[in-house]
Amino acid sequence: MTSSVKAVEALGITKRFGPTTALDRAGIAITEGETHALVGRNGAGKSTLVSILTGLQRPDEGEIRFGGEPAPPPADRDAWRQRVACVYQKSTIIPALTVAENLFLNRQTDRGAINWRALRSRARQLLEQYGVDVDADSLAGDLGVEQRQLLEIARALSFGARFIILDEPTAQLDGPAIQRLFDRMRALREQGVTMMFISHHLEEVYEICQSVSVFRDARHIVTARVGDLPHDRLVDAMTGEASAAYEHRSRTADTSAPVVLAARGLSLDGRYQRVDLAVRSGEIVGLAGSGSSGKVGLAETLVGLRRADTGTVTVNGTEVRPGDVPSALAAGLGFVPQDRHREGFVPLLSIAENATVPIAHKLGRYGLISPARRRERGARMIAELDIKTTGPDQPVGDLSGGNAQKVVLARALADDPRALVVINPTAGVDVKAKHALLGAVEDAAARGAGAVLVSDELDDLRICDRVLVMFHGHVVKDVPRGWTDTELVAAMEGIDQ
Amino acid sequence: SSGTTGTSAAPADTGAKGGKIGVDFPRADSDFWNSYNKYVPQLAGELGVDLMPPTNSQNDVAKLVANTQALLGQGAKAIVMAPQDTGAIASTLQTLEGKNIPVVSVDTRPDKGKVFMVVRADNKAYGTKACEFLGEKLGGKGKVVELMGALSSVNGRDRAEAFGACMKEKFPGITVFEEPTEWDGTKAASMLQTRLQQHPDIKGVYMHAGGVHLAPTLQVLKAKGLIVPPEDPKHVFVISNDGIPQEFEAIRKGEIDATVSQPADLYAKYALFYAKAAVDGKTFQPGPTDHDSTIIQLPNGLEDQLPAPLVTKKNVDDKNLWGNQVK
Amino acid sequence: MTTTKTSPAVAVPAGRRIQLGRFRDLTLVPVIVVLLIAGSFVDPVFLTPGNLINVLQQQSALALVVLAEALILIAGKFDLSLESTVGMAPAVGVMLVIPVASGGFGLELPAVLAIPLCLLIGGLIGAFNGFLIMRFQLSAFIVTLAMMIVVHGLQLGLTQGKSLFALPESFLYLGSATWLGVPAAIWITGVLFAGAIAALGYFRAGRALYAIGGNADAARAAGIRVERVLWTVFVVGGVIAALAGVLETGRLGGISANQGVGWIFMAFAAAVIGGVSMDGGKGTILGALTGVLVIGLVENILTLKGVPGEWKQLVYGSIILIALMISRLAGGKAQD
Amino acid sequence: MTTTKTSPAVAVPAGRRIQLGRFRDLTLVPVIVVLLIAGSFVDPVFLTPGNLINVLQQQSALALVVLAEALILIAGKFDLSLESTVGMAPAVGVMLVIPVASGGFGLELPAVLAIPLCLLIGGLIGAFNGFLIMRFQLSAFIVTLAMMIVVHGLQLGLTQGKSLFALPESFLYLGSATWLGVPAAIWITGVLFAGAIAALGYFRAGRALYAIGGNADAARAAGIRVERVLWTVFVVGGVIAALAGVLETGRLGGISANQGVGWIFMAFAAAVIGGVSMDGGKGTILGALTGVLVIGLVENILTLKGVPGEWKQLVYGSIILIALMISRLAGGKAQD
Ligand SMILES: Nc1ncnc2c1ncn2[C@@H]1O[C@H](COP(=O)(O)OP(=O)(O)OP(=O)(O)O)[C@@H](O)[C@H]1O
Ligand SMILES: Nc1ncnc2c1ncn2[C@@H]1O[C@H](COP(=O)(O)OP(=O)(O)OP(=O)(O)O)[C@@H](O)[C@H]1O
Ligand SMILES: O[C@H]1[C@H](O)[C@H](O)OC[C@H]1O
Ligand SMILES: [Mg+2]
Ligand SMILES: [Mg+2]
Repeated sequence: MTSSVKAVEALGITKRFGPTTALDRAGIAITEGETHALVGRNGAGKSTLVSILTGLQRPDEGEIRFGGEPAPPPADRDAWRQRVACVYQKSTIIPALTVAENLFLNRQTDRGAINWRALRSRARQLLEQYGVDVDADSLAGDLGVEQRQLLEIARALSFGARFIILDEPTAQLDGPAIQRLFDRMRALREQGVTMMFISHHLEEVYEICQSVSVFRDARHIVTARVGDLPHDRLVDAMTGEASAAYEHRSRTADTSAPVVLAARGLSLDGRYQRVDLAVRSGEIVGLAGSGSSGKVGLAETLVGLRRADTGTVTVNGTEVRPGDVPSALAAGLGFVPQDRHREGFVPLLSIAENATVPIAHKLGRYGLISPARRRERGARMIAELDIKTTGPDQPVGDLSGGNAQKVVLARALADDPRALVVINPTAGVDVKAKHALLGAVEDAAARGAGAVLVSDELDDLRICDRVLVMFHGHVVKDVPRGWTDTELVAAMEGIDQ
Repeated sequence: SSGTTGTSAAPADTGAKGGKIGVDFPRADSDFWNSYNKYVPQLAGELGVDLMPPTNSQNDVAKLVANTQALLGQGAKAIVMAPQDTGAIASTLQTLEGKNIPVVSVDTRPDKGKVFMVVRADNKAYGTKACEFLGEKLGGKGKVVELMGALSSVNGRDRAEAFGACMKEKFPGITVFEEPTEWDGTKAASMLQTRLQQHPDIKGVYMHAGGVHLAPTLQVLKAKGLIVPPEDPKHVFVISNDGIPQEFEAIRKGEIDATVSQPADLYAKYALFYAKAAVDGKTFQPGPTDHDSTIIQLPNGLEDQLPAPLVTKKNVDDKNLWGNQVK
Repeated sequence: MTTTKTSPAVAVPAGRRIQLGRFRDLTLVPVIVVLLIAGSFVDPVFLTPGNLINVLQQQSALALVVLAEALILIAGKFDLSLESTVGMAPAVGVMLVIPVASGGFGLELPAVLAIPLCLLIGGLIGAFNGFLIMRFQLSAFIVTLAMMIVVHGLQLGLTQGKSLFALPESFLYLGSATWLGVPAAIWITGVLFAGAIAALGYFRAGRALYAIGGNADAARAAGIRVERVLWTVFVVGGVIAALAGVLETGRLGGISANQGVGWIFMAFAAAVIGGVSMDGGKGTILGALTGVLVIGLVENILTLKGVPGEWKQLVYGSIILIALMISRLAGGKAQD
Repeated sequence: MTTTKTSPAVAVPAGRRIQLGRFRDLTLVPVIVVLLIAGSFVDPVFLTPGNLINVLQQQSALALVVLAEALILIAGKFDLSLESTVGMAPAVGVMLVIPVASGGFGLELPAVLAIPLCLLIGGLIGAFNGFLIMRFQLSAFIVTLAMMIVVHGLQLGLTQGKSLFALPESFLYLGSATWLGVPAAIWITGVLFAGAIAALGYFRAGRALYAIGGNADAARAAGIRVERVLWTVFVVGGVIAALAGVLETGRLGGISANQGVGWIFMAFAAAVIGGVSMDGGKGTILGALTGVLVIGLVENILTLKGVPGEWKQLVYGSIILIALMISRLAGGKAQD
């Protein structure tokens, strides 16, 4: 079904943002009907290419062609949208509007007054067609992450464009949701739709794509059929060096080590019930579960972001005040929140400052903070976690996703915590950064911290000494190291053997 | 032709039949007007006026219009107002005329629209008096600062125009610095301070409203060490306007030299008097009155120009001055 | 202003939020009912058609400024200069047609042009605001704050601070005419509100304001010409403010140097207690209208009751604060 | 006001941002230099120490309000009621100590308490604002707008609109004393600014304001007690505004019913042209100070030059607009 006609071509694209060159004479050519992966490390220029391919930005140099024809003029948005649909990396959902209106934004009607009833029923049809189970009438802002993502996908597909770009659509989805998405993508491909797919999960590339292009440092490195580019060579192309897959270290849990993080009888209505948990020094405990299992809610309670209805949390021997982050931090906790943009960092403040907030009191006396000591601490963290930046004074808002995530982890590790809680630490993070992040968690454990790792990714969970599986708000299983994927997934899906 | 007032202006016939009289106060944030606001209910009792609860338009002509409508709705038979903005009251006056509701305007003279009587003192005369006083004291030469009111107020403009015209004509040797203060003490203080810095030889100050300009002016002069007796060559002659008790106090202490007493009590008294007279169907003619004033003819009504005496150290203790009666 | 990012710890259950969101623009209705009942106790005149029509007429010009501000706020921007347009646009419009003797420029353009000129001037002010904000990427708040001073300063300078009362017939007509027993100003304001409610509820152009105010990037991605729409909104806002000035001028029979001064705070108060968000993307024109009504009724009741001037502001401010809290509690949502 | 969510499509180059970010708070320095040169041509008096000290003294009370507002803005909130505190706090403080005959309440508390009481009242107003905003999750803009009316209304009601002239010695002393040849007000303001610059640059508590204003949820997750800090900022803001009122009262020798009215716009203008963002988390106290200086110098030059009253506002507004654009062009960044 693949022909040699190019659905889309980008030729010699250069895009600069001031001194930063996001794309340097890079290009891509996607054959009609294929699903083409675009991979590269954080900041390689993938999303920049997306915004150029969808006409949101104009390249400084280079040319875009659709089906051999030159791209429409930048102002003609309608013409662009007939040629290319996109699920952007950043949410383009408008929270204050309903699901139905978000789906048909700026095309609620062809002319005249909007017929809301008709719009709602069109929306219902569309949602049904793509198997998205949300109420067309609810506010988009009230949807969960997966539902929002599905809404974006349904909207992108609904334009009937023959070329669709998906920029990291799986970063925030769990396993079953990803499978549902892939089912849809396969169906589309059967209808002859061309797709460009961006992900940091390379196994997904092999699962769903026919060919792949690799970008590195703003340049196009290689394009190949996926079969011709095995996993390790793909990673080499991305990183520019030979590298091995992440090897978790072997550790033997010390069952006599002190408990550094404990929960007793924790319940939060609608999220999780009667959870008991004990993490020992030097131990990494995974927390797994499918969507809405309550794992994130539980983890957020452990760190004080939420307040449980009943039960207690003990950090390092101190019973902390429920729902009070400062008291948990004071007792010796560090954590990485689920959504780095929302809770992870203050974009305008520097790397050094973001990473040292919890230890600000140690950077000077009488409430004073010594900028020199702060910068020095920041520089040390940058070196330890290999953060790609111009220096400790760079605002975190200017970093790429993976590097920003490292800053968040740096903040969690700043005070040499006894207990560590990390939630989805590798979401949207490239392979190399992922290794660094997981390595840092293992380092912390080696230094004697006890860690809870919440993740939707089985790969991440492999570093754990044991994995607690949650289902419908209950801890249903405690799986020791050495599990197989099917075993764990079965437990997560509530299939008991 | 010169005539006489239709009736005696004394509160003689208290056998009120008439009807309810609505009064709108222009503002609640000025010492001068607060005295007026106090006099109204007090004198209403003495004059036997059936006074409705007064409204307050807070310096806003739109509120004044709304208040007038409300007073009408509640059955007012005559309205006393003090439109600080004399242009934008025209249609309201027209409407009132259409409904045969007589209007007495206090302090200001509406530009357009029928009024039964304007109760006011001659603001141009204030400016002229101030000019003559300063001109004489300075011997026809030197520099003076004029702290003006707001450009949007007729009273401010009248005072400024008369002061300026008189200076030009009678004392061409005097330089006047006009400072628009928006009736605001902060602005007045800064401008006076800056001017004194620029021209340390300034010898006179004319304040358009003692209520807002007095304290800041004294503070600035004090800081510069310029509060000295008139015999001292450093003395700066200060003439104020309004006649509130604090101005009298300052005259007694020799801090300022004079003020024009704008009669808050008479404003209240004659406003009510004419409103009641109008309801009772009385009419008036231009000419001198029995209370030391003159009624003049306007295109849109009559104006009773009440006396506004110049107060200096000599007459500052006169019990008849309203500023000596308030507590 | 306040951040919308409510922490998960205090988030409201999704279900309830959806239900109540619907009625958010009507949270002031109970307040209005309470005011109507309270007013009828204060004075028997209160509930008469005559008095209520007066309230509407008195509020009509302010209501138009609220309408203009609500449109701009919903689109995520800000315009403080509207209040100066209310005075300056009619003043200059009139000065272009009246003779020098009455305070005109001496151009003496045909009198029928007075209102169109006035609206044109309002539109130009809006266009200039839009230009500065969009082209120079300046903050809307501070640009329009400076423009508020500049526009009013222009009026003061051109009129020398004097009031204008030699008005063209058309102004006076609009200020005094009644159509079917109801003042023309009420009809005009009513029609514009109805139009805006329809446009923002049922037309793409209107919905675009919500999209832009809610997430300008998303709106851009959806093909909305964000800059062009915003510019249009500023121009429309200026024109509506100028029309407010025409109605006010007609009602008062003259243009004082202070016409409109101080209105902007009231306009914001009305829009925000009516549910329009300062952060953009939220609120309705109907809600804003209820805000205007609350303010108008409060003023009317205080006047009828004869609250002494020196206490009036306190009572007035307190009632706004209480209305705010009622609308907060009834709306069930954190405000922005 | 304007949304911060810059899409990658419109964001500004990362590299240049860092470089210039350093100097962003000093973008008004060229404007100040131009004003100093222009002023020296307008009048030889301008550059004399005496005149410049006058400018500083005249601006000191406003500068304190700008300081208070800048702190609150950096923390991502808003306070319009500060201007009313400038009048109300000293008025009530004074009325608690002076006899009934001079306009007091009749309590006649010891006169030395006047200033502490005044500051206490300022703090209470701030605390009440903080309470309404944080506990009821109301919009800071609209709460403090209502409070601006309420607080000023309270002053009007309690004083019956009268000015207070019988001031305690301590007020007059602060208003007129000079220390080492420089007025006390300038010293006090200078020390507070220096303290705030240090606190916001080098102290945990100060840095917390930037974190909260930049992303309140992240600040909370990093262990900052967001609500407590914000509450403190409102209280501190109220106290500083009250102190501004004390200095202003001393300078003017009396408290008029309108003290402080209309200041808030100037305070915002100064803070924002000085680089403080209306969206929170951005700007410095030093920048805000340059904003105040620009405004003070413009006023001084216009007075020295003797610009006719009716054109003064226009010239003034235009200069603010131009300063805004210069600071925009020099800063190289979109403003919010
Ligand atoms: N608007 C912008 N202003 C300044 N720099 C930008 C802008 N957009 C992108 N960049 C920079 O351009 C480079 C490429 O960014 P881009 O978002 O395209 O990377 P990406 O490959 O999509 O990364 P990720 O995997 O983290 O999503 C980065 O260094 C980024 O910081
Ligand atoms: N802010 C919220 N308010 C109310 N309910 C919520 C909220 N966030 C999540 N929930 C619901 O609480 C339940 C548990 O959520 P939690 O986030 O703890 O689960 P999870 O396993 O992390 O799910 P996911 O992987 O989808 O994030 C789910 O039903 C979810 O929809
Ligand atoms: O009209 C003015 C009045 O005559 C008095 O001088 O106070 C200020 C103004 O209200
Ligand atoms: Mg990307
Ligand atoms: Mg989750």
